[in-house]
Amino acid sequence: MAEVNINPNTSQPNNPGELKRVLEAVLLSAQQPLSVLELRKVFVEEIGTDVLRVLLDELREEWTGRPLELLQLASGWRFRTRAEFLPYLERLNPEKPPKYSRAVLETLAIIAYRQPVTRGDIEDIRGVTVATQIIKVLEERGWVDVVGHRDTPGRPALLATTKKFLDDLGLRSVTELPPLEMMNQTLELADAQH
Amino acid sequence: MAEVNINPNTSQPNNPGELKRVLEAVLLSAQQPLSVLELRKVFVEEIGTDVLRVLLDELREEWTGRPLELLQLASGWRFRTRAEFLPYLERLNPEKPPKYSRAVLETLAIIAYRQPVTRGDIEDIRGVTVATQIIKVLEERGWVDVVGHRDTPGRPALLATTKKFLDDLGLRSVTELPPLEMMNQTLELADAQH
Amino acid sequence: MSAIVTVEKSVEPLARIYGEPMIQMPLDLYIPPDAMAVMLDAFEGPLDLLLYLIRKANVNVLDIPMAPLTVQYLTYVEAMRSHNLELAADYLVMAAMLIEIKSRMLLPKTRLVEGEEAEDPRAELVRRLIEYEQMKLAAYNINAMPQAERDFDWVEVWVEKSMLQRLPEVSPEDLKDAWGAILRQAKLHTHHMIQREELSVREHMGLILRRLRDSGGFVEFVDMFNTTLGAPVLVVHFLAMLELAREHLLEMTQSEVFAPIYVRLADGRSEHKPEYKSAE
Repeated sequence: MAEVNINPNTSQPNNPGELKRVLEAVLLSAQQPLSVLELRKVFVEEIGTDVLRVLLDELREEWTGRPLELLQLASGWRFRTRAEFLPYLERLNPEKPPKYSRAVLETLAIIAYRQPVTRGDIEDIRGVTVATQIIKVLEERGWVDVVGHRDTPGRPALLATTKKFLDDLGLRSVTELPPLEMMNQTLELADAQH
Repeated sequence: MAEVNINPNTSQPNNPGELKRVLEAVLLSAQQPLSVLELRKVFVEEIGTDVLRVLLDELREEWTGRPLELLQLASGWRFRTRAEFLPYLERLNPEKPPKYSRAVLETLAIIAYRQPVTRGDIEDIRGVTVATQIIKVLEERGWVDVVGHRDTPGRPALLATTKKFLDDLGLRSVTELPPLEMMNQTLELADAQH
Repeated sequence: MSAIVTVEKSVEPLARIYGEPMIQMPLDLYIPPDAMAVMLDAFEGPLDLLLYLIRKANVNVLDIPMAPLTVQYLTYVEAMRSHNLELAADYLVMAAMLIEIKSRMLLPKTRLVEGEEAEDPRAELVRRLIEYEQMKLAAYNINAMPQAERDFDWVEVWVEKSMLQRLPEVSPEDLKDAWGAILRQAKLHTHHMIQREELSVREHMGLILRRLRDSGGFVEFVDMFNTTLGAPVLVVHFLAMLELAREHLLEMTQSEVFAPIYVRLADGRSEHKPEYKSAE
């Protein structure tokens, strides 16, 4: 075990480096934010609030570019894992991913298979009004965008799927989507059975 | 709030430094020790077990002389505070965990060094009845559990120590327990002839 | 526990009885029953007590007059009746063992076979004492090791999961299923509604529109084709362009015969005004 020359009972650490190491140890193992008041309690000898604040600021600096960040919150100071590392943690304990509603999936399917289509086309096929929100969800995801306007009254926007859509679904081209022709047949077979 | 998208499929870190930062982030924020197998799951691209071990060893090195230490335990790798910082942590949380009685400690030692053992075995060695409460204390701590039953009348439960016991003592295996001391065999049991 | 026995240092009190340090152990086992009751609290059992007597007080446990020992243990058992009979039983068993050993040792030694010595009646007791002493020390050593929560804390840094935006995943199969649901709902049972060919044409229609949109004006016809993609792709691309023209989504212009053909979006958004009005 590496020796750290701190014997808390006899000799209070008195150089800023050692004080920071103590703060670091305390903050890294704390289960909740620690206020400056609480952090002062850690030391036997009195430490000025201003000194402590300087040390905390320095400590925050030291952690710049490292996987954790030291945050000053309303209730005190606390280390937090930086957001960019969350996907890795997520893979360790995967939660069930959220799902798109049926309306979103059907709209996406129509755009994918019949592109370029207008909102009116989608409504014709689905037989219901398509809420603006649904198109917006797909546009924000970067899966669908406007590629032109149909030369009809109102000049409706023509929607098509993007390259990102193909990338995210692991496809090279829309032609790699499950073919519909065969599907129609299986549908009919399924329908014929009942 | 900064949001991160869970789709880092595209940008996998590929230099040892970045990989170590990911390992560091994951190990610092994990809720239990992480095995090499689990740590490999963190990365999308395959990482060799040997490469991972080297990185973990380097990471452990990097933390030498700092307030935390990276330990390899029975169930995996985990960061802990170095023992010398405990007095500071205690001042923040003055509640001390309960100390175990001699009866509990002796029972634990017998289970650890002679496992798997039945309660009868423990009683033979200690020369006294083992109260149910003693076993219960160890089971509730998660240090001891029943691993089977001896094929003798009454089918007594066989007790053994758990991975958590080793983890909590910072050990990888029971073989890392302090070796049993060689006792002075001359017990001065005087010959009654004189 | 009312009494503490220090195991490792002989200079310290051997035991504390009623809080008073007991510096010297009685040299025999003639312990008054009331003191014995307290002693019992200090020891983990008869083996512990025996070890103590042997190691610390140098009492020769086997060199005790049998009669007084018996009397003493019986008196003691009487005293313990009100306390803890089970505990007393352990000591009684040990007393019986001591007496048995003692009596066997008093008998003349019998030679079993030539050269072989009879087993020392003390051997089993010695074995048990040593094993117990070993475990007692092991318990002490384990307790001296750094222990989670007592001597160190695990590090578990705060993870704010809400910072992770979790997006729904969609697979091509999901899209197929969605399409199936649409078909069922609309009761569309057309056999050959959409074909693969048509789909790839439709994809290229999107590609062409996007290309024209991004270029923001006229694109020369030949530039619309990437000849490295092979004939089938070129044909599909051309079909897509014709389809777009048929649907009035793009316009193709040529100022004179053999002059370059230009392609542009027909949505009137182009900065470059064509010479003629779009057909409408």
